[in-house]
Amino acid sequence: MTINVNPPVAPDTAMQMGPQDYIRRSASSVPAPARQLEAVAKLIDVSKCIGCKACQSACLEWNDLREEVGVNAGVYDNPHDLTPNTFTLMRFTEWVNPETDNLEWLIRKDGCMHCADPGCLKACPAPGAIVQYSNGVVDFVKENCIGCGYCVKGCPFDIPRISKVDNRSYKCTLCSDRIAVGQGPACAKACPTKAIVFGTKEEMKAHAAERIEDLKSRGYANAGLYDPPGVGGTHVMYVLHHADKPSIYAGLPDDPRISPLVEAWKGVTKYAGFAVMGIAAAAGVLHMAISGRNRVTVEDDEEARRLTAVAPGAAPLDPSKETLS
Amino acid sequence: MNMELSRRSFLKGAGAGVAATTLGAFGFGEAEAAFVEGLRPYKLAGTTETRNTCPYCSVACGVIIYSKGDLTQGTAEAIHLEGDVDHPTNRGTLCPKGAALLDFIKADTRLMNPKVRRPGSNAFEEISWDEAIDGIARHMKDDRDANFIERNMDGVPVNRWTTTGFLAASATTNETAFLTYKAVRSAGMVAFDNQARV
Amino acid sequence: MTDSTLHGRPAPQVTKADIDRGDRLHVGREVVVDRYTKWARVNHWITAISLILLALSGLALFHPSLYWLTALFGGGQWTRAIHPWIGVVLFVSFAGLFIRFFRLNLPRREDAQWAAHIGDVLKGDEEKLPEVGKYNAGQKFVFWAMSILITILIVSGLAVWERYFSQYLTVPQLRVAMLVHSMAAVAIICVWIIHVYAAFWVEGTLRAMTRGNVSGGWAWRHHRKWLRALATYGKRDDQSPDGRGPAT
Amino acid sequence: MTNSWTDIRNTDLVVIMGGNAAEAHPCGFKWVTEAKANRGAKLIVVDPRYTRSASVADYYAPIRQGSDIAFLLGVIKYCIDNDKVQWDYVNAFTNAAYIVKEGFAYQDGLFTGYDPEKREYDRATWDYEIGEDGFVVMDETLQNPRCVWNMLKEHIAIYTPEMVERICGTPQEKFLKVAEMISECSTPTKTMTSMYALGWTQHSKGSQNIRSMAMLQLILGNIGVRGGGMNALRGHSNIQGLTDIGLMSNLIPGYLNIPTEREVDYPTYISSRGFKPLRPNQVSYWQNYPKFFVSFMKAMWGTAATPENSFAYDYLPKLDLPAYDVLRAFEMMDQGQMFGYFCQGFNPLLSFPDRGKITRSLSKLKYLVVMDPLETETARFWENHGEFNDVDSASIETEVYQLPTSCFAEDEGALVNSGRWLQWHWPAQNLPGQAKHDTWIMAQIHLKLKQLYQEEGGKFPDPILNLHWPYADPGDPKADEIARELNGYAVETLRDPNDPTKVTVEAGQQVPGFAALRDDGSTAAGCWIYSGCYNQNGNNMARRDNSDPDATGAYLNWAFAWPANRRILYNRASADLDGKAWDPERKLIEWDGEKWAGYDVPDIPPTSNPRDVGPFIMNPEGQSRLFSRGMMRDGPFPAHYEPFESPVVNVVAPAIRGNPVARVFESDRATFGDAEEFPYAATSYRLTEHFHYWTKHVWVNAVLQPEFFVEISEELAAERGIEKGGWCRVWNKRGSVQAKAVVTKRIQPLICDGKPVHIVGIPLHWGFTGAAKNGMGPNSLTPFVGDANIETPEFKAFLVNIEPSSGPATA
Repeated sequence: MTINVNPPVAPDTAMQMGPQDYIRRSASSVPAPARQLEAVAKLIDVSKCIGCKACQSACLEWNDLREEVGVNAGVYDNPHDLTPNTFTLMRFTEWVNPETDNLEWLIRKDGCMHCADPGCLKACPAPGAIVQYSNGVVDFVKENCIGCGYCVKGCPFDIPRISKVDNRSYKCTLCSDRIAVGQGPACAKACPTKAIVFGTKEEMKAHAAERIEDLKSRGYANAGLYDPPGVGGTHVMYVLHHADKPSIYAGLPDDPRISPLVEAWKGVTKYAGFAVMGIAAAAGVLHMAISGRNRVTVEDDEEARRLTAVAPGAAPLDPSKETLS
Repeated sequence: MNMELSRRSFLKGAGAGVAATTLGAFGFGEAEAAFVEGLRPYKLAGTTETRNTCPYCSVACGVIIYSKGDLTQGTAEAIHLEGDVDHPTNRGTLCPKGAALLDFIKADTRLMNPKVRRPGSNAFEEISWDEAIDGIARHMKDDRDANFIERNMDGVPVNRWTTTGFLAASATTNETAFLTYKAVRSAGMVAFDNQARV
Repeated sequence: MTDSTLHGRPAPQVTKADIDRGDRLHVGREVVVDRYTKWARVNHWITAISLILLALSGLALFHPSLYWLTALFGGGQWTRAIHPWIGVVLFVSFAGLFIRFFRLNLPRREDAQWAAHIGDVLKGDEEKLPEVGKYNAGQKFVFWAMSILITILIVSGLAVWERYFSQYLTVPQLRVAMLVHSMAAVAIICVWIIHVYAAFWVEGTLRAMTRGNVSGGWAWRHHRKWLRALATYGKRDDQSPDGRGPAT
Repeated sequence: MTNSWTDIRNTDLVVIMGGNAAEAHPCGFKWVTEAKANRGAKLIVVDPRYTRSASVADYYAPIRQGSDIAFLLGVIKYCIDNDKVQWDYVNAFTNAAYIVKEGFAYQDGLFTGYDPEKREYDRATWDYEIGEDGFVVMDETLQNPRCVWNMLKEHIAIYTPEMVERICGTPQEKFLKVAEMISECSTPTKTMTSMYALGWTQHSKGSQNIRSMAMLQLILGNIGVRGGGMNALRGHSNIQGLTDIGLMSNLIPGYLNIPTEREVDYPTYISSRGFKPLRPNQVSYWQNYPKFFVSFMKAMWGTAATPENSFAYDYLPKLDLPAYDVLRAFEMMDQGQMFGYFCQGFNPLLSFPDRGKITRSLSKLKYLVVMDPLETETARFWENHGEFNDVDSASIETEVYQLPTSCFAEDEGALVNSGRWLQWHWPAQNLPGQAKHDTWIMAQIHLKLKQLYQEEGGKFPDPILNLHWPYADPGDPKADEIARELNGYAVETLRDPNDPTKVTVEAGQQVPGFAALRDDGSTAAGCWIYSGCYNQNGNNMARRDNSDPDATGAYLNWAFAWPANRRILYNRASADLDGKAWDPERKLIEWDGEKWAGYDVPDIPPTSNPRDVGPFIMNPEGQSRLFSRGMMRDGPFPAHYEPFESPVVNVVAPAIRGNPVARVFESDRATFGDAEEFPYAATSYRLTEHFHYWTKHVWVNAVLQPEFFVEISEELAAERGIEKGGWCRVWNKRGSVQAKAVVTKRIQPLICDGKPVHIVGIPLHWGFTGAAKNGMGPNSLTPFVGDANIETPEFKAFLVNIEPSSGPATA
């Protein structure tokens, strides 16, 4: 579905994508969708990217976001990091290639990778706050978001950001509202050099293959596709000239996967926890049944009275009382 | 990739209004852009598309302005802008400036009224168009009459007005440019230049 | 005559130190012992309520099947917002309890013996147990477990408090904090269950935290050493609570 | 551009030098990435900075700003020495074989005829030998030492790789790699395109920078072919249009000239524009000059322009100086010789060199009129903004009018892109507030002035009173009406000259194209080169058929390209002497035995025999010029000159400062600095996130690059103790600015003539209005020096000093 028509002003009312296409829904289950949408993907060809930030600009405009006017920190990256208003960000790295000793200006568009196995969705405790469509789009539903920030801990790419304004989590939606009417994301539409392209995942892989061939012919022996298996593959992929070391591209994870800690927290702890608590409660009930309550006897009261009446080593009683007895 | 062009040729002057008319047919208005869980209401529903050209650099990318309201009623207002996929040069793409043109159209610092700053003053004051045009024309005539050179030392007619200059824009249309040319040259102005150099 | 050879067992040495401020004997036909002052009880119940609210709101975000609990707090956003604040209340409140109770919860020799006879404890066969002071080893365990877990929870809780503190930590650090917090939460809930169960199982205990006192028999049966100390050094008034004169 | 943006897809090698297309023209640069991806094309970037263009280049070579001519002449020498010349093309289409007049010479950096007093050349000797037949003398064997080819070889002999390294600081191996890659394009089947912009024009020898590359392109046979050409990436959306329509002191629409006062009457004026062909059978299109001129005069003054009054020749001002360009205008204000100024969508306070002088000049005006959709610093030059505009309002006597205009979203009309396409656009929203269209404003001003002259009389009112104003609503002319005027129409019914009974165009009808224009007053046309844009077929600028047979990138049915809807200029040169395409893979037009046909509109009369008519019909030679005769003020061949402010002396002509005929005003000499005091070579440029000073007002762009900064190398930062992201102060004799420091590997010190040269990059954009952070700009520092030929200021090369600072007090 390579997009080559302008966004319609009168889109087909039968949405091309909607809740009926959920394959995952956070903290809840969804029925298996009746149909399987074709997997889509955004391909970011870092070797074609000129770092113009048109993607950032188009993203802000399409999503009606207003970022703060910041300051210069001695680099081209602005804003300095992703924010609840900045879903995508160009990250610039000046890298001297040790083999050629030439400077290479590595420019990577950072943003949600739309993992096939989304750590954010796994971590999310709020039913329906994060959903995954059968075409691979992972989207946040702000109406259901409670702003706990679990998605931040779950994400292997450090993408979601929690708004201090409305306490909800935000990230790239892959322009789900555009995809729903058969359009590609605003960033891909804008990208002047078509370093960002959008289509079916198969198309994108095929296109990537051509690009990699071209790059190899230009001396980039390690050119390759970044579609990390650790998260089941992603629906946002990169063509890298140095695919053997993703981390030189402003810390792109070499082998991203959902952290074992998150797996533990969302897995074993959850179930073991319930078990332990259950056992503790059950043990109590059982014990009560077997041994009954631990009651104070008449003797105990009698002993207490006797002890307290005259306590050994107690201060001598009032003499007058002494004589009385 | 993404470079093939959608083959749509338009009737002359069909830049605007096309979409508006088709709306009824689709039975799709803003009302139908209803909320679906997880999806933002599609914001271009029911807007009017107008073909325009990016006013920045000379690549002259085709843009489509999406607007609400009615131009003939004076209520038309742009709500979104995107590259025109049908345009041979930019194929729907835009640079970071073009992609943000809506914020130019709606800039907080867009000028809304004619103003004048009087000599020595430290503030602008709003004036009417009539006052502005009268004041400017008066300045022009006084200066022209005082400094116009009809003949040079050799008595050759030179009809030069050198004491008022005009710096033309670089983003106005050819039509504005030619009308400006006529107005400026007919007055004999020679210190006439544009942005070509900067 | 002397009481020192009761049941043929030597009575343990008792000192003033075995008594808390506010402990008091009311001697008469019905022996009544003041165990907790009004403020101690208020302090305890604030802590108890916070802990329960925290458990509920925490569990709501801990497992989807319990998310419905957020309704108790006005929805997910409110639950997320309120939980940490209750945590702060709990921490402060428990700190109060800690100061009040920690002295008599310090371990003593008899605690080991007592723990060794945990079987008899569960049987309720207390004559086989050493005489204990105001708190037995079980209660001490609950006390210290709570103290440690609450400290862990407040620290890890603050770390993942999105609104104010998360930004000062790295994501990997936050993941650790998150895991620790949830495990500690499970643990403290278990301790809480033990605590509550014990209070029910041992009849006459609850009243210590409601009316503030216990029967002489209860004290004799469960905390004899404490009772002896009271009898020997404690404040007493011979006006038994029922208002009748002293026994003669 | 000789070619179009979409044609770049056809190239094999892109050379970006004197520009930064990826940064300044991202969507045009798209076609470079397309050529790379689809044709395996290569990209070379030669720039003082490792730019965004360089980030996707196959090869990058650094160069010191202002030394491009040495580099390019070095490449030409490399090509000639290694016989990497497209001989058939050079022989057929250039003046290589022409014999140069005796007496012409070049020595010690000067050509014959220099007058140091006037800073001018007497160009009498800069010409060809003319034979008895009135045609140029040639030696097709290229043996004659005085032929252009041999003169050229001699002229460039000094530009060896060693010399290039000494002057440009480009390491020899890098220079040789670039030269080698370029020389590959000398075969007919490989083409190179040159993409340049203000990086070449904004020098005191800007025109010669471009000539150098044009000569190289001719030697490689890359002009007039698909994927080749000289592609000037114009800066603004309609700067091409404004230049075409001649909004310049010395121009008439369509590149005709305003008369000088030496041209006392029309016959004299027109006689000096005979343009007799210099070779047999040549078109020498300027022979039609009178037709275009008279048609223009009819468009201006209608019935008042008659044969009797030489079509109102006297209504035109006559120049006493070559040009009243902007630099001169501000010099005149400063000298108290100019009292009124109009700025239509222009912000000179920030855009022109030596801001201090601009402020001083504006302060001496009696009145200033600013028309703009946005706030501009110029309109508020009198307003105090602390360190960002430190003026004393009370002492400024200028009356300033600020008029709110429409922006693109509200107006209708055509813009001319860099590829000469006239594209129509439509209004999408109504005017905000009290804003008005520029056409309305200009009409109101003219009509009011006219009324005053009618009522009061005054100096020579005729041209104003008689100005042709044929609009339905005189107070509000419509774009459609003016577009028709530009195209031209028949004033009287036109008949076929060969058959007077045949009516070609009825009176009042639009003319089909400029071929129909006449010099007898029977036609009127505002801008002859646009003729055809709005003819009997209607508004061709509004055409939107984007079909492109065989994907040549021509798009003949999309909008309209001047001249005559031609997409590639000199396209006859795409075929060899017999009319066969140089590269069968890249046919453009070919001779089919009877006529020229193909994918583009032929540049020569379609039926003219291939061996007769040369491709360069605008030249009397019919051929292109490696030797430009007297056309350029600063020499028929380019020669290396240093910028006026240079960190090194001119190694080829040590005695000469800058370009000997560059535009310099005496009053500014005091403001020039030298390398002792200001050791660092500064250059100014724009960032891709911004468009000049406009996007200050655009929130999103302010966000993307919010704060004024300068870029320096890690070495310079260490040398001066400046921290990355810290504040620094950059200054010279003209001013001082404070900026954040971007310390980068993308700028490296260059070794020129043995000594290191540090470069300071100073982007423009910031001011004291709009959404972006307040900031200063490079033009507080740039010198008031202009190019010798077209007076473009030397924004790209000047000297500064730099030190750490604490930032502006009012930051």
